[in-house]
Amino acid sequence: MNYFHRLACVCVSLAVLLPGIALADTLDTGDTAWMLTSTILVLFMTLPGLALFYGGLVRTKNVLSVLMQCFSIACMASLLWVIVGYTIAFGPDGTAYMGGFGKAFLAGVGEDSLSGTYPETVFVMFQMTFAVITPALIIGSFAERMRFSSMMLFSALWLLLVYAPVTYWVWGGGWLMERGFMDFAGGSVVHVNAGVAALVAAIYMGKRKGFPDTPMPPHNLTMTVTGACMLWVGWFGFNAGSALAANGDAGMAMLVTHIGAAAGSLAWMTMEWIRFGKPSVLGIVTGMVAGLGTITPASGFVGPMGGLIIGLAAGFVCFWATQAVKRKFGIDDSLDVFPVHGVGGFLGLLLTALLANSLGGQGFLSESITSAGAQFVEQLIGGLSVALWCAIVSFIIFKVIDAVVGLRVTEEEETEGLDLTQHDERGYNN
Amino acid sequence: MNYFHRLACVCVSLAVLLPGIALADTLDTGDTAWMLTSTILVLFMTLPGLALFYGGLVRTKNVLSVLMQCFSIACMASLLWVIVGYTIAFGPDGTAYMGGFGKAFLAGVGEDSLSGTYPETVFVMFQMTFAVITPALIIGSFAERMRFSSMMLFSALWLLLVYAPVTYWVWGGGWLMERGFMDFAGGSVVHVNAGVAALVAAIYMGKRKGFPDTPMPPHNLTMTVTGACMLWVGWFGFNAGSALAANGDAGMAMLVTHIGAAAGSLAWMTMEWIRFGKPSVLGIVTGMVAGLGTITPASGFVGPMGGLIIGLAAGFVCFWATQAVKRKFGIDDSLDVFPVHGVGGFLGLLLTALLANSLGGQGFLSESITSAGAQFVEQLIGGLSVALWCAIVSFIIFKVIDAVVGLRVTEEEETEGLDLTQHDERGYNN
Amino acid sequence: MNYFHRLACVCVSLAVLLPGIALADTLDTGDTAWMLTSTILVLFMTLPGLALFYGGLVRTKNVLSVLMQCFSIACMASLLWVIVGYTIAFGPDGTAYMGGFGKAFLAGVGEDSLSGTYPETVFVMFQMTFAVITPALIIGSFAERMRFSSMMLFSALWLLLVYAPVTYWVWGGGWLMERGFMDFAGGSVVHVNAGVAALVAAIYMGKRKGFPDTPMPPHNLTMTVTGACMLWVGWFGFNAGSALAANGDAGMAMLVTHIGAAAGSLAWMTMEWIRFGKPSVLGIVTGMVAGLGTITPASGFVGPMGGLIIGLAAGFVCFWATQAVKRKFGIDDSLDVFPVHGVGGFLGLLLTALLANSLGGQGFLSESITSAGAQFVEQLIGGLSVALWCAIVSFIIFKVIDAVVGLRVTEEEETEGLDLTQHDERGYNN
Amino acid sequence: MKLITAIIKPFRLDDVRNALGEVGVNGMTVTEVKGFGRQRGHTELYRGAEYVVDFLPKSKIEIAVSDELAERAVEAIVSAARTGKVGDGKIFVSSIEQTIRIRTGDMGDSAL
Amino acid sequence: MKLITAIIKPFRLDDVRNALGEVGVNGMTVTEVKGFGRQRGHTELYRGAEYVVDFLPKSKIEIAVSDELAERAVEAIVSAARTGKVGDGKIFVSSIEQTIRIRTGDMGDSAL
Amino acid sequence: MKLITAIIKPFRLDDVRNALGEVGVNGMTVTEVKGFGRQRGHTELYRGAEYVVDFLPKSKIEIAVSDELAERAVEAIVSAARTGKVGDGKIFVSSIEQTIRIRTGDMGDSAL
Ligand SMILES: Nc1ncnc2c1ncn2[C@@H]1O[C@H](COP(=O)(O)OP(=O)(O)O)[C@@H](O)[C@H]1O
Ligand SMILES: Nc1ncnc2c1ncn2[C@@H]1O[C@H](COP(=O)(O)OP(=O)(O)O)[C@@H](O)[C@H]1O
Ligand SMILES: Nc1ncnc2c1ncn2[C@@H]1O[C@H](COP(=O)(O)OP(=O)(O)O)[C@@H](O)[C@H]1O
Repeated sequence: MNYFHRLACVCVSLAVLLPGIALADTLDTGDTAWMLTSTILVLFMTLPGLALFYGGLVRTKNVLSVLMQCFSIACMASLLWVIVGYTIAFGPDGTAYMGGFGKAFLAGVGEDSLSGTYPETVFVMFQMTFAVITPALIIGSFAERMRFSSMMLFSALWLLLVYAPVTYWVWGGGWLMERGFMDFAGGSVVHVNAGVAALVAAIYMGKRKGFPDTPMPPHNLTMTVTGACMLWVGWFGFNAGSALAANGDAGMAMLVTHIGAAAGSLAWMTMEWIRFGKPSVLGIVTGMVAGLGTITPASGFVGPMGGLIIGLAAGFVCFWATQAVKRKFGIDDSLDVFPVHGVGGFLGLLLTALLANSLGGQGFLSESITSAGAQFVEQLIGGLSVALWCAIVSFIIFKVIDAVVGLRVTEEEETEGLDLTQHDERGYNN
Repeated sequence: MNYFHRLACVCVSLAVLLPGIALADTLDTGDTAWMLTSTILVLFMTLPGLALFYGGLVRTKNVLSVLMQCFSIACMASLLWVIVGYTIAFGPDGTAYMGGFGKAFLAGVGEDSLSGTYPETVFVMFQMTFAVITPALIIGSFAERMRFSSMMLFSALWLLLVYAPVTYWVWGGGWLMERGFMDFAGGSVVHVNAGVAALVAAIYMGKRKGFPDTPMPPHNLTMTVTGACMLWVGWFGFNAGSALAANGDAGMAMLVTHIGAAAGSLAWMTMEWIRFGKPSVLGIVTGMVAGLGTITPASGFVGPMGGLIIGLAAGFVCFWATQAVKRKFGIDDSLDVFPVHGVGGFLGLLLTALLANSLGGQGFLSESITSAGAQFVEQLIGGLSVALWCAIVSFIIFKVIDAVVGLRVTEEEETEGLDLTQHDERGYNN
Repeated sequence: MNYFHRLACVCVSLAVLLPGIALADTLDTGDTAWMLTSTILVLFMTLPGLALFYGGLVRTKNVLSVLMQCFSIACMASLLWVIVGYTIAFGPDGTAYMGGFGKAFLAGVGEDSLSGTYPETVFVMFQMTFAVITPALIIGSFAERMRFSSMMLFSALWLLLVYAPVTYWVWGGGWLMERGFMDFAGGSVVHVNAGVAALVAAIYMGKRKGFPDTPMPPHNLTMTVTGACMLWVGWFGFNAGSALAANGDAGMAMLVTHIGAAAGSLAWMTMEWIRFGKPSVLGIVTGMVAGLGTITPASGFVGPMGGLIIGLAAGFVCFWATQAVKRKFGIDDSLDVFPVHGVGGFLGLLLTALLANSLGGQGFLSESITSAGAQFVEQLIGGLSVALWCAIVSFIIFKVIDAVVGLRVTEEEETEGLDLTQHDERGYNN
Repeated sequence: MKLITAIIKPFRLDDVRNALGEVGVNGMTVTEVKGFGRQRGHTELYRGAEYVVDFLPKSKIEIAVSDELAERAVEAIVSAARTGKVGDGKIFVSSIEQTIRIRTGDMGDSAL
Repeated sequence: MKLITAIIKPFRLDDVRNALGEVGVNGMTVTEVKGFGRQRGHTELYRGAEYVVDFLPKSKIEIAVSDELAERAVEAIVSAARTGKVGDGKIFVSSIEQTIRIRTGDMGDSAL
Repeated sequence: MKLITAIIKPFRLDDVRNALGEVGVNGMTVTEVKGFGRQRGHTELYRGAEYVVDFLPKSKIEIAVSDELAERAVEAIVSAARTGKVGDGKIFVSSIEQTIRIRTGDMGDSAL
C-alpha cells in the first residue's frame, strides 16, 4: 500500500530523532489514548472553540448564523470525509496529486486496521477534525452577509476540491511531501489554505453594508475570549497530536506550541500598547491565534527558542498585516482571517526552514535537503503552490455558486440580520 | 468475586472481536490514561455541558435554577454513588436484580484494586459520571416549575431505586445482561431511563403556566449551542470510553459516534428546512443530541455505515416525535427530553440488533443469540423492561413527594421565576 | 544531577505505596499520554476556567479587565517559566532554598530528555500550568481597581520571588521536601500562596469605592458557573496529574478529588440553606472550589472517606471564613480568594496529617515521620513558612510598585470601569 | 391628542396589548424600566453579601391616542393590568401638541 | 420649550443624529424600545414551537428644544429617518414647562 | 400634577433616590438610556478599527408629583446628581393631566 509506504518514510526519519522508541506494528495503548484525546481536542477547537471565538466578534443579529455555519460545516465535512474526502487525502495507490479511491466510504477500515501504533479509525477521525476546522475558519471572512445555502455549497466543494487534494500533497504522499516540504501540523494545509480562501471570499463578496464607516464592534468579547482559550487548549491536540504518538516529539511540540502562543500574544499586546496606548483583550487573543497558526508548521521541528522567535514574529507581522488589509487595502475580511491565518501560516512555513536545525531544533525532515537555504526554497514553493491552487479554485467555486444560486443575502436581510432571515431565530430573548 | 466473573464474560466476548489485544490482569498505563480522560469527558458533559445546553433553553428568570439543579445533582449523585449506588449497580454477590452490598462506602476499593487493566477507582468514577448525567437529563422535562428541595429528593430516590438497579441489570451482571441484551454505552440505562422518567414527570407535574400560548423562547441560544458542543466532545468519553480500553474498539466507537452525531444533525436540519422553510441552529443541535443518544447503545457494535443509518434515523424519528409530543399530545416536556432521549435511546436499541452484524458491524455480544431477529426481540424486552420499571417507580416517587412536601412552586413563584424564589439570586445584573 | 536524585527519592517513597508498578527509565506512552492530557487540563483551568469564574463575579464594566489579567498572566508566566522560573523551581545543583540556574532557557531540555517515564518537556509544561494559575488566582482579591501595568509587574515579580522558590522548597528538593512536608498537588505552593498574597493585596490596596454599601452583585452568574465547572474537570489534571503517571495513585487521586469537590459543595449549600433559608448556585460552586482547594494537598495520600471528611470540613470552614473576612474584618478581598484558597489550602495541609494513614489513606510520605502528630507539626511548619514568606515578599513588592508607578486606578477610572479606561473596549455591545 | 403612559407588571403586557386592540388602539411603544414604589423589592445574597433590590422590573407602555379614545384606552389598561396586588402600577395622561407619521408626513390624528 | 419624541428604526439613528446636529440640536437622549404597530413582526421557530413576535426593536429619541427650533428639528428627523417602508415610526411633540441643567443650575433655553 | 424627567449619571442614582425620599417622593420609574451632548464619549479600538462612541450611558428618572412638591423634588435631584463635571444631565418638567393607580383606580394626587 502506497500510502503506508510513504507514511513509513516519515516514520523512519522521525525515528532517527527518537532513539529508544521502537517502531511497532502492534497497537500501543498509550499512543492510542493520546490520539483519541488529540482528536477530541481538535474537534473541541471548532465546536465550540472557533464558533464562540467568531460568534462573539459579530453583531448580535448575526451571532447564531456564525454558530450555525461552524456547526453545520462540522457535520457536513465529517460525512463528506467518510464518504470520499479521506480517500482523496490518504487513499492508497494515488497519483502525485490525489489519493486513490480505494478507501471511499472507509472501505476496509475496520476495528483492527492500524495506522502505525493506533487504530486507523482514530487516524480517520483525527484527520477529519482538521477537515472540519479548515472550512470553518474561512467563514470569518464573509461573516454577516452570505446566504446559508450558498455557504454550505461553497464549503462542500472547497473541501473536496481544495482541502482534500492539498492534504494529499503535503501529508498523504503527494508531490510536496516527496520534495521534502515541511509542514508538521498544517501551516499550509490548514492556515494558508483557509487564509487565502478567506481573502478571495472577502474580495469577491465585497464589503458589508456600512463598512468601514459604521461601527461594527464585537457584540460579546467574553464569548470571543472563551473561544480563544478553547482554541489554545485544543491546539495541543492539533500540534502535539500531529506527532501521532505519545512520545518526546509530542512533548516538544506541546512545549513549542505553547511558547509560540504566549509569545504571539505578548508581541501583539506590546504592539497595541505602543501604537494605540492601551493593550486590549481582543488584541492579545488575536496575537495568540497568530502565534499558534505560525508555530503550527514548525511545531515538530523547532526547539523552545525557535518557538519563541516564531511566536514573537507572528505577533508583530500579523499585527501589521491586520492593519494593512483593513486600512490600506480596505478589504472587509470581516474577522481578519487572511492576515492572521494566511500570513501567519506562510510566515511559519518560511521560519520552519530557518529554525528547524538551529537553536535546539530537530533538523530536517528530508535527508535529501541539507541546508536551510534549500529548505527555504522548498517551503516557498510549497506555500505558494497551495496558495495558488486554493485561490484559483476558490474563485471558480464562488463564481459558479454566484451564477447558479447567488452568494449574498439582500440588503434588507443584511440589515435585519442573518439570524432572523436565514434561521428564524434570535440569539438572545431579553 | 461474582462481578469480576461476569465482567470477564464480557471481556472474553469482546476479546473475540479484538484479536491481538491480550487480556491482562496487570495495569496498562495507556488504558488507564484513556479511562481517566473518558471519565473527565463524561463529567464535562454534565458540568458544564448539559447545564449550559438546558440553561440556554429556559427563560432568563429560571436560568440559574437549571444550572443549580444540574450542579447539585452532580454533587449528590456522586456521594450517593460512593455510599451505596456503586454497590447496588456493581456490587459482588448480587441477585438477578441488584448487586450485593459488599462495596458500600467503596469498601475494599484501594489504590491497587484493578478493574481489568486499569484501577477500580477509575471504574467507580467512570460509572459515577453516568449516574450523574442521567438524573440531570430528567430535569429538562419539569424545568421552570419544580421546587428545589423536591427536585433533590426525587433525584436521590430515583438514582437509588431506578438508575442503580437498571445499571446492574444491563452492565452489572443482572438478568438483562445474562439474556444477551446489547447496550454498549447506555441507550437503556441512560437514555430510555431518563426519557421515560421525563415523560412521567411532565405528565404528573402538568404544564407551565401559559403553555402553549405564551411564547417561551430560549433566553440564550449561544449558551445552548455551547453546551451542545460540549456534549458532543464529551460523548466520546461516554461511548469510546465504554470500550474500557484504548484499543480498536474505542477507535471504532469514536468513529461511529461521530458519524451518528453528524448524520443526526443534518437529518434534523433537513427536516426543518423542508417543513418550515429554514434550518435553525436549535434544530441542528437537537438533531445532534438525538443522533448521539441513538448511536449510544450501538456504538460498540456497528460499523461506520451502521452509524450513518442510525444517525439519519435518529434525526428523522426524533424530529417527528418532538412535534408529536408537543403538538398532538400537548404535553409540556419543557426541554423535549422524552422525544429526544427516550425515543432516540429506544430506537438505538432496536437498530443495534439490525446493524450489529451487517455493514461492517462487529457481530453479536452474546454467543447464544445468532440472528438479528432474535436479538431484536431481546432488545425489545430489555428496552420495555427498563421503560416499565422506570415509569412505575418514577410515578410512585413523584406521588410520595407530592403528598409529603409538594412538588410544584406556587403560581406567583413561577411568575417571578425560580432564580429569585428558590435561590435569592439572579443570572444577570445589567 | 541533584534534581533527579531528589525526584528519585519521592519516586521511591511513592513506589512503596504502589507495588507492582516498576520504576522505569524509559518512556511509557501511557504515562506520557496522561501527562500531556493533565497539562492541557490544568491550562484549561485558567483559560478559560478561572477567567470565566472570576469574570462573571465582577461588574459588567470590569469583565474584560479580569479576562485580560488572567490571559496576560498566562502568557507572561509561561515565558518567565521557560526563561528562569523552571530552573529556580527545579534546576539542578540548588541550595536548600532555590534551584540552580543550569536549566535557564530550558538549557539541555531536549526531545529525548525524560522526567521519570515521560518527556521532561511535558514536566516543564505541567509545572508551567501551575505557575500560570497561581498568580492568576490572586487577581480576584484586587479586582476592579488595579492598574493593568502594575498588575503585570506584580505578577512577574511574585512569580519569580515567591512562587518559584516555594515550589522548590516543596517539590524541587528544597528544605520542606527534605523535612517530609506533605503537599501532593499544591495546597501550599498554589493555594496558601495565592490566598495569602490575596489577603495582603486586599489590605494594601484598600476597598473598592462603595464597598460594602453599594451592591456589587456578580454581573453574570452563568459565566461563573461555567468557569466553576471547568475548574472542576480541569482539577483532575491538577491532582490526578500530580501522580505523574497513569496508575493507581492517579486513580485514587481522581476519586478523592471528586469526592472532596462534591462534599464541599453540599456542605456549603447546607450552610446557606440553614443560615439564609435558601441555597444558591454561587454558594454551591464556591463550596466546590473550597473542597477542591482543600483536598489538593491530600489528594495523593488519603482514601475515599478521608476525601469525604476533607470536603465537608472545607465547606463548613471556608463558608465561615468568607463571612468573617467580609463582615467581621471588613476586608474587600473582592472575589474571596483568601477565605477560600488560603484557608482551604491550609486546612487541607493539616487534615493531610490526620487522614493520610487512616480511613484507607495511603500512609506517610516520609519514612522518618511515623505519627500523625509529628506530621501535623511538619504541616504546620510548612504551611506557616510558605504563608510568612509569601506575605512578607508580596508586601514588599506592592510597596515598591506603589512607590515607583502606583497601584490603583483613579477614582474616576474606577467609576467608569477598567474595561474602557485600561483597554479601550467593552465586554458587550448590545 | 393624548399621550397615555402606563407603568405595568411585565407579565400583563400581552393582556394589555390585546385589551387596547379591542378598543381600537393599534400602535404602542414599550420600554423595559425599573420601578420603585410601595411594592417591596427582594433580597439577593451573594456569598453572604446581602443586597436589597428595591427596583423592580416594570414595562412602560406609551400610546398616543385621539382625545376621544383616551378614556376608553385608560379603562382598557386598568382592567387588563390589574392583579389587585401592590405594584400594579400607574397611568399618566398628558397632552401632545402634534403627531407626525415619519413614513408619510401625515400629521395629527391621522398619523396615529 | 418643546419635547420632541421620535420613534424610529434603529439603523437610522446615526443619520438622525447627524441631521439634528446640522440644524443645531446637540443634545439628545435615546432609549431602546419595542414598538407595535402596522409593521408586521416576524415568526420565530424553536423546535417546532412557533412564536409570532409582534414587538419590533425601535429607537426612541427625546430632544428638548426651544420653540423656534422645534419645527426644523422635526423636519430633520423626518427626512433622515424616512425609508418609505411601513414602520418608519412617529414623532410626538409636547411642551415642557421648565428645563434645568444639573451641572450649573441653568434654567430655560440656556439649559439646553 | 407634574412629570419630572431627569437624565443623570447612572452612579448617582442611589443618591438621587435617597434625596427624593427625603422630600417625600416615594415612587419613581427609571430607564437606562444613552445620552448625547457636550460630554465627550470615548474611543473603542478593535483590532485597529477605531469606533468613536458618542452615546454615553445615562439613567432617566421619571417622577410624577403634585404641583406643590415639584420644586422641592427638582432641587433634591439637582443637589444629589451634581458632580460639577460636564454630563451631569438635565431635568425637564411638564404637566400631567391625570394620574391613575391601576390597583385601586384612585385618581389624581392620591394616586401618586
Ligand atoms: N410618583 C411616581 N412617579 C413615577 N412612577 C411611579 C411613581 N410612583 C410609582 N411609580 C411607578 O409605579 C410602580 C408601581 O408603584 P407601587 O407604589 O409599587 O405600587 P402601586 O402602583 O400598586 O401603588 C413603581 O414600580 C414605579 O415604576
Ligand atoms: N399610537 C401609538 N402610540 C405610540 N407609539 C406608536 C403608536 N403607533 C405606532 N407607534 C410606534 O411607531 C412605530 C411604527 O408604527 P407602525 O404603525 O408600525 O408604522 P408607521 O409609523 O410607518 O405607520 C411602532 O413600532 C410603535 O413603536
Ligand atoms: N436637548 C436635549 N434633549 C434631551 N436630552 C438632552 C439634551 N441635551 C442633553 N441631553 C441629555 O443630557 C445629557 C447630558 O448632557 P451634556 O450636554 O453632555 O452635559 P451637561 O448636561 O452637563 O451640559 C446627555 O447625555 C443627554 O442624555
